[in-house]
Amino acid sequence: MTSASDAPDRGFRLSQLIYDTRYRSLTIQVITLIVVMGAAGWLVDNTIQNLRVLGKDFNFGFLDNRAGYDIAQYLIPYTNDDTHARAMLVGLLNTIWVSLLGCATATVIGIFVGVLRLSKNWLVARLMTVYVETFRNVPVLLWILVAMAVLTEITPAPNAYKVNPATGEASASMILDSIAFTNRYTAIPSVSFERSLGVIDTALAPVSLNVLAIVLVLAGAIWVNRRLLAHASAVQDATGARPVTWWKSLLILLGPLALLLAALGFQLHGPTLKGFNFTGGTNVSNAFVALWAGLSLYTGAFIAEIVRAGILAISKGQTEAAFALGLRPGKTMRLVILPQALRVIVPPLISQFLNLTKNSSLAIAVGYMDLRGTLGGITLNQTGRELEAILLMMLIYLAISLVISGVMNLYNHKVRLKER
Amino acid sequence: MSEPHIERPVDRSKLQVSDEVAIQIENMNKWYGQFHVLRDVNLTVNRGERIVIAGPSGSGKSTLIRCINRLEEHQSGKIIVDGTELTSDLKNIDKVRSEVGMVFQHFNLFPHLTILENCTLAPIWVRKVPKKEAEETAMHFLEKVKIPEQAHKYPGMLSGGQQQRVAIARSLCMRPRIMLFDEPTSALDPEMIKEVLDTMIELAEEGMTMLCVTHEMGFAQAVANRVIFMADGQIIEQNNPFDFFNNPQSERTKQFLSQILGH
Amino acid sequence: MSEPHIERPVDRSKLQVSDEVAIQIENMNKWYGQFHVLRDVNLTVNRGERIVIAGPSGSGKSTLIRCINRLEEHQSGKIIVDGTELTSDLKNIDKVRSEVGMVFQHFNLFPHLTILENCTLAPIWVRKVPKKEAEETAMHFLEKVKIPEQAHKYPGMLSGGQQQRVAIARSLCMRPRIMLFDEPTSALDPEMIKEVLDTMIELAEEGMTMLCVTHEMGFAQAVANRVIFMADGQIIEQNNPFDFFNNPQSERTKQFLSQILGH
Amino acid sequence: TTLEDVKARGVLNCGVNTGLVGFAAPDANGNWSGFDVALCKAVAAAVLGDPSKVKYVPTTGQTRFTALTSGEVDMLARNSTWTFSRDTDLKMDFAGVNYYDGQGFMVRKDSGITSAKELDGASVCIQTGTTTEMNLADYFKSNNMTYQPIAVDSNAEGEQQYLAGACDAYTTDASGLAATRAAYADPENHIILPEIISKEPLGPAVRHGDSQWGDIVRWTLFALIAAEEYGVTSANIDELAKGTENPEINRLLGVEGDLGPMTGLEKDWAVKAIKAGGNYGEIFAATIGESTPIGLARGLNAQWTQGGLMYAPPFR
Amino acid sequence: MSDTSHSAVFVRKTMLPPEPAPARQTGLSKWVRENLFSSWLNTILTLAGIAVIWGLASHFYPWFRHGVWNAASLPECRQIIAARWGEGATGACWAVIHARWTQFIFGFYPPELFWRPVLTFGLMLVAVAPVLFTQLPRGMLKFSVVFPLLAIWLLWGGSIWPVVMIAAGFAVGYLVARILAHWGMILAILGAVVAAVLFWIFVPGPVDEILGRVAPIALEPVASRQFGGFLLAITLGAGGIAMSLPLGILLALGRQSDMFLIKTFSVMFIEFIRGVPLITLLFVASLLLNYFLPPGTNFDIILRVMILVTLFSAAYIAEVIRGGLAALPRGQYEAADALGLDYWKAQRLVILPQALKISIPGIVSTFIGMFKDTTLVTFVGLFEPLKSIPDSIRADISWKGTYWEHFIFVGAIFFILNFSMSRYSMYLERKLKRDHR
Ligand SMILES: Nc1ncnc2c1ncn2[C@@H]1O[C@H](COP(=O)(O)OP(=O)(O)OP(=O)(O)O)[C@@H](O)[C@H]1O
Ligand SMILES: Nc1ncnc2c1ncn2[C@@H]1O[C@H](COP(=O)(O)OP(=O)(O)OP(=O)(O)O)[C@@H](O)[C@H]1O
Ligand SMILES: [Mg+2]
Ligand SMILES: [Mg+2]
Repeated sequence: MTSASDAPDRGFRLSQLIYDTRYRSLTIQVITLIVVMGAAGWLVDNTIQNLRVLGKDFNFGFLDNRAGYDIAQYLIPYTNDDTHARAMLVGLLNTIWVSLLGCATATVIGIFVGVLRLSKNWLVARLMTVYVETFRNVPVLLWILVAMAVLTEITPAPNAYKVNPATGEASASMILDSIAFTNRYTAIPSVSFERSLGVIDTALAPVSLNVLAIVLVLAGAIWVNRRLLAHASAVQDATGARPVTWWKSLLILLGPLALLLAALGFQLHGPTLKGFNFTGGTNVSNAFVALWAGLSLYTGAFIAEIVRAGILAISKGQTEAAFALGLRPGKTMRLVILPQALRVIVPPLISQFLNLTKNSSLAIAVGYMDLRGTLGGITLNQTGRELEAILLMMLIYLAISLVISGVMNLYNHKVRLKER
Repeated sequence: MSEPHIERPVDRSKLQVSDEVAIQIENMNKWYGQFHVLRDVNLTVNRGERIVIAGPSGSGKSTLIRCINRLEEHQSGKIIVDGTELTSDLKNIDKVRSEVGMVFQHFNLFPHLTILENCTLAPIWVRKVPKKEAEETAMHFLEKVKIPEQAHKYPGMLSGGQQQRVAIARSLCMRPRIMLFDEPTSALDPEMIKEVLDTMIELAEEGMTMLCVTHEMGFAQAVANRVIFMADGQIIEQNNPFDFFNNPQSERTKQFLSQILGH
Repeated sequence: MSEPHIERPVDRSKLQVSDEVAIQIENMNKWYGQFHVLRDVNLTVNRGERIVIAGPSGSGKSTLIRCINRLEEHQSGKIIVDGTELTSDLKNIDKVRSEVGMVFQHFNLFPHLTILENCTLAPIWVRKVPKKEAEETAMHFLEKVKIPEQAHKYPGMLSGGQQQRVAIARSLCMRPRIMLFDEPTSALDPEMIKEVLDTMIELAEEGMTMLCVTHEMGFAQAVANRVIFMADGQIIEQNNPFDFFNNPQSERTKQFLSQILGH
Repeated sequence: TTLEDVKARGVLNCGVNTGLVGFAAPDANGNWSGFDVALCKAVAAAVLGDPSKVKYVPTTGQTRFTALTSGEVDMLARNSTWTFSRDTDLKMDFAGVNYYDGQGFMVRKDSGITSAKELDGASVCIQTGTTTEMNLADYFKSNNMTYQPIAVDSNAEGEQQYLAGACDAYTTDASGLAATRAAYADPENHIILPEIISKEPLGPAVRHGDSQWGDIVRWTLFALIAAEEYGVTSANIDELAKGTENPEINRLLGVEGDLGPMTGLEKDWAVKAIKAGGNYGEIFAATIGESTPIGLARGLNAQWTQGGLMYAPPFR
Repeated sequence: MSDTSHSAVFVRKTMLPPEPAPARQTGLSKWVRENLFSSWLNTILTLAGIAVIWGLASHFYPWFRHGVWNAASLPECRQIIAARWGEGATGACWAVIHARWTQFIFGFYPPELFWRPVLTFGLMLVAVAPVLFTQLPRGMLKFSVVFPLLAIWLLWGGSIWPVVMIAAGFAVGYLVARILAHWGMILAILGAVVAAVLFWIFVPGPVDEILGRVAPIALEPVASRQFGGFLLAITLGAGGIAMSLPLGILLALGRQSDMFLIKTFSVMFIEFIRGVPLITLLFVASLLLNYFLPPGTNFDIILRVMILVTLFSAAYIAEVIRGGLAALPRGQYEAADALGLDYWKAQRLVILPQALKISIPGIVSTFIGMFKDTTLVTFVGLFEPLKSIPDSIRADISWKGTYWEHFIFVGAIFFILNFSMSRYSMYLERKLKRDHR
């Protein structure tokens, strides 16, 4: 078999580099590679020269130095004696934490509003439209600042909870004696255990075995519950009638947990006012709440649109076909509409999650110490290592984004509609 | 312009009509807002009848048959299906819907479920049939519409004609006593129309009560025992197919037939 | 099932074939990945020949003619068009494409340009013809396909048949010596097929070398001087139309003809 | 060199705060004024002969040092604390101190607090990215107290939070506290605690490595300070520039000697600098002094002759 | 045959006229019943909705009603409110907006030159119109092409000649491309870029000077630092989008390319930019760009921010355009190939015109996003309208303590601009859907 392409064997001519489809793309790619490499080399060379002129070096050693500053909210133990690296980690965890909570809340808001926008109730549908349009068309930074301003302006200072000796009353009172909104934080009860199973020290943070035990029991309960549901489906397959399971599920999910908690001596500590502030409970700072609320409300408006579009994308014919088969509206929703709408909704939803995560870098506007506030803020400022700090910060954000979009691609691949 | 899609000889002797009343519609009226779509419709359908509904676009044909399984609500008059009157009572609606199957112009198969799952969904969740049994029934009807080998594919992988046959099978799996068809062939390519009509003819031969909105006049002549002509939301004329086509009474009917048959 | 779309008597005396070779294909093979679409195809087309290619769906007809202007690349063998061999050399490809016009099933007009602009685009940018001249040529060919009055409309405003005729005119504006047609009428409504076929017949009468994939057997009988039957990527049979239709040699051909002619 | 650049450009790029009452703030027309701004004007007058030839580059706590090291600004007159690491590691040179500050606390009077030592467990508002953050951490640590930092992004933010009661105390440089307090509708309800927990010498900074330019900025500042010491004011300077009995004044004003040309400036550079906004005392009084709404006392910033720290080396 | 015997023959003799729907089918009462109280759940929702509206209104309305428009400072506002509405009444102090609105809009742009940005944005509407409304004469597109340079000159002022030189550079590049096009497009593009760059390096310096002397056409120069408020936001947003279009198109084509390296680089660039928050890129502009450029290079912060904003929006625009490219049927590419058009000609004459048209709604949405995101430049010390301007106004002792007024004013402007743009893009999307049927 002779190949058509190498039949006219007239040797290689230079013009083939441009005029021969086989070499042409190679030529172009080589040129591109040279240009890109050249540009990259130029940038790196400039950087090296600039560093030399400034007498600086490129060195991540500063991460091991003492940070020296305090962070108001930390998920792993942290003091100002820890290193910049740990401060960065605290910031990163704060970023992830507010993003996770933000995504969850935004999704709830989005589904709620998106469904209500389709409601037959004229007033409610209009209200939701107003919400969506207002939030979508104004910068998220404004919403974060507004949330912060609202929190600081309308809530009382902690000492308002103090009993005024003159009147014998406090001007503010705690909700259920356990939650106090103040203009600096929301004080909520914290938990503790009378008996401890011990603590494992890991490099990152000490992990209480109690927590581990609770997680294990919960995981186990969820697994058993899934078995129960699978069994219910099996029974349905076999007999046609689906056994009632909700009370069993409830029992399985809550029973063992309650027992474990009782055994460990679970206690709630309400916050109490001591001196300037509430102690004994957990104080959730307003900066966090404002950022969380601003991001959730803003992103929620986008998600509402996505949800609405997703539901509208399922043609009316699907509902009618299900009705005509005798399915009730509830089952129609669960068996026909939702599974299809999800395919439409999830990809843009995930990209909203991505946006929310990126927008969480606005935390600095309200003084919440996230990755940008620690590594890209105070650390950068105190050490003067802007090149290292910013590159590192970009890499971390990039990694987070890639993980999220990777998950999205997996999901898309799984649920893609099979077509011809 | 209707091409002769019906080739298979129809054994008219098999087509029996009983005296039992399947559907009774009395003085039924329906409005969309201020628009009077159905005006004083009266219609009695006996068990085993095959009725073809024809008429110009917008005359209310679809609306009429959609009222019969309450996809649309009527505002006055009575609709009694198999002895159950359609009111806003949910139980009655459920009852009627489980007796009446419906096939749509655009198939409306559930694209996220396989053909088999499409067919077993309603039996399992509405009729509470064990899965195994539901699947057997489904395969039975898929064989009947001649596509058992597609059972594990998704609707998107099938041709239009195949999809419409699946839609028919899906309805049949609920073992309805009455079938409604709303232009089942008008979204199909010519080659595929035939296979769907064949399936419908078979159904007719088995004695299924059928109401069919269609422009396939060949089908009407071969299978229907009554043709109903609607215009402006009213039944203008009804007659047996022979007389309907060869000896139409009203002006509107004549005009319509001349258009549609290309005379 | 071919309806008699050809009404106009074709003056066969006008249809001349010269001895000059227009296209020569030797032992050509093509694969899509692991799939062997074209197997050892040999074909010589003389200038002025009108060749109809028929065959079941998926037999590689489209692939074959798309190889001729290098919309697809072949992997072995030779294709020589008007003395230029198709290799990966861009200059040769450009040369061949400027000699060969192609008309697609779905017209592929450029919707953002007017009819006239569609026709002048390639002459102006590829042949570097002055705009004025290009427009004159374009009007000439638009008159030929009988739609000069549509010159300033956009493709979306035209019927399918008109669009296909514009597509033909657009190809002609490049003054090709060979025209390839890939099922030019199969996306058209029956009424429009005729007008497109008429245009093609005229072209044939003017001595254009044509390769045409089509299922219009009336056209093949009236115009073609050779019919090629393909199956499974191979040329199974080729003959003059009379013998091809009345006296097919291979089993595959007979079977195909019986299906398509509805015997 | 920087001097050549500035002269060629005809305008001085001066890095200032994005907005700090009394020190640097734009008015409705975008004209900048304030204590730091006056220094920019004096340098511009000394170098270019025209105090209005300044381009003010507002910088944030994050961007200020980079703006300087990258050459975006020629000098930084933005209440930045002179510290060891900034002077060495960050490749800048501090050219002197124009304001001796220290970090303090402001609390509401009704809180009953009279000393910073009573702040154990308090919430403290603090601007991020500043040295104050470190000082605060150190102070509470060394006094064995705890606190809750409430980070704010800008002074405006901090004031709002403090006013709304989101923090028990607001900490920043004492000058800032005074300015902030002065602007309140009810200044008498807020007190500044007596403890000053840090030394905050604020001063102009220039790029490391160009000592000529550093000298110019340094000695312009000293000229302003010396002018006050010798009683040279914008009112009498024209008179004095004709020549006086005092050789020190004569050297300062270029009547005698060649001090200006030694750094590449005109002979009368100091005259122009002083005329731009008056001597140090006049600038202080006009921008942040006791007669302004900010009402800062001279305190440490008084002349050494008056018991303060302002001490210009001899002009000779 | 029992078959036909049963069917009753029926022929209608008189047609029934349409009748009005029964009373409970019409009128206000029906509307209220169906839209507000159709079920108990709906009733609850309606009541909750009314409660929310009432709660908000009763809370905020007095504040708005007590608003003061004319005062010299916040304390004066407070006095006026107290005098008019009684001690303890709260009210908005709109006086701050009244006094400083020019700063919100123009930043520190010299007041006597306000006509220039106003004119620029008036002209911008003219320039954008033919792109957005296809009914308009195509000739107007010529102005759209010239407009960016005109805008630069009007906004920043100075001599007109440097701007003319920039334009001349483009013209030279274009000419070279035309000449070299004969030998292939790659060569043409390379040649054009080289020619333009050489032109810009060597010609403008001396020529500017001579022309400046011969024909001194100049506007009073305005420094970038004086830009602020919405002027800055719109300049950054619109400039970023306009400059990112060519880059975005190239990236989109690169991502669609079947050449491995080109595709990889495009994907890497796009994913990198989209993967990091804009704020980190702004940091790069303000802190790192100086490291990446040759020592001693130093230019305007607005320009630096603009470069990064351009790169940022290019990645997003590329994705939008990629969608447009993907929406085109393969037949368009094949037809162009069959007619003998080469890759670049096919792209320019056939593919891109269509793909760009489909992409316009997406581009408008990207612009809205960009426009909102320009507020982030506050973190690099630029005077954007949302945070920096209010902060600087609050640094004035008279206006210390005003918060909500700024938020509401700035938010309202953002809302009005973005809302109308998003409506427009929705309209366009619907229209395109109709056209493409
Ligand atoms: N949901 C609705 N709201 C308002 N009017 C409607 C609605 N559905 C249908 N109509 C109107 O009611 C009339 C009858 O519609 P219907 O679909 O029953 O006609 P049809 O006879 O089935 O026509 P076709 O042959 O086109 O399907 C039409 O004029 C239609 O416009
Ligand atoms: N791009 C491609 N990649 C892989 N396989 C292809 C591709 N294009 C066509 N094929 C396969 O090659 C075979 C021949 O295709 P071709 O389009 O040439 O057939 P055809 O004879 O024109 O059929 P039809 O009458 O349906 O147009 C078919 O089996 C088809 O599935
Ligand atoms: Mg209908
Ligand atoms: Mg084909």
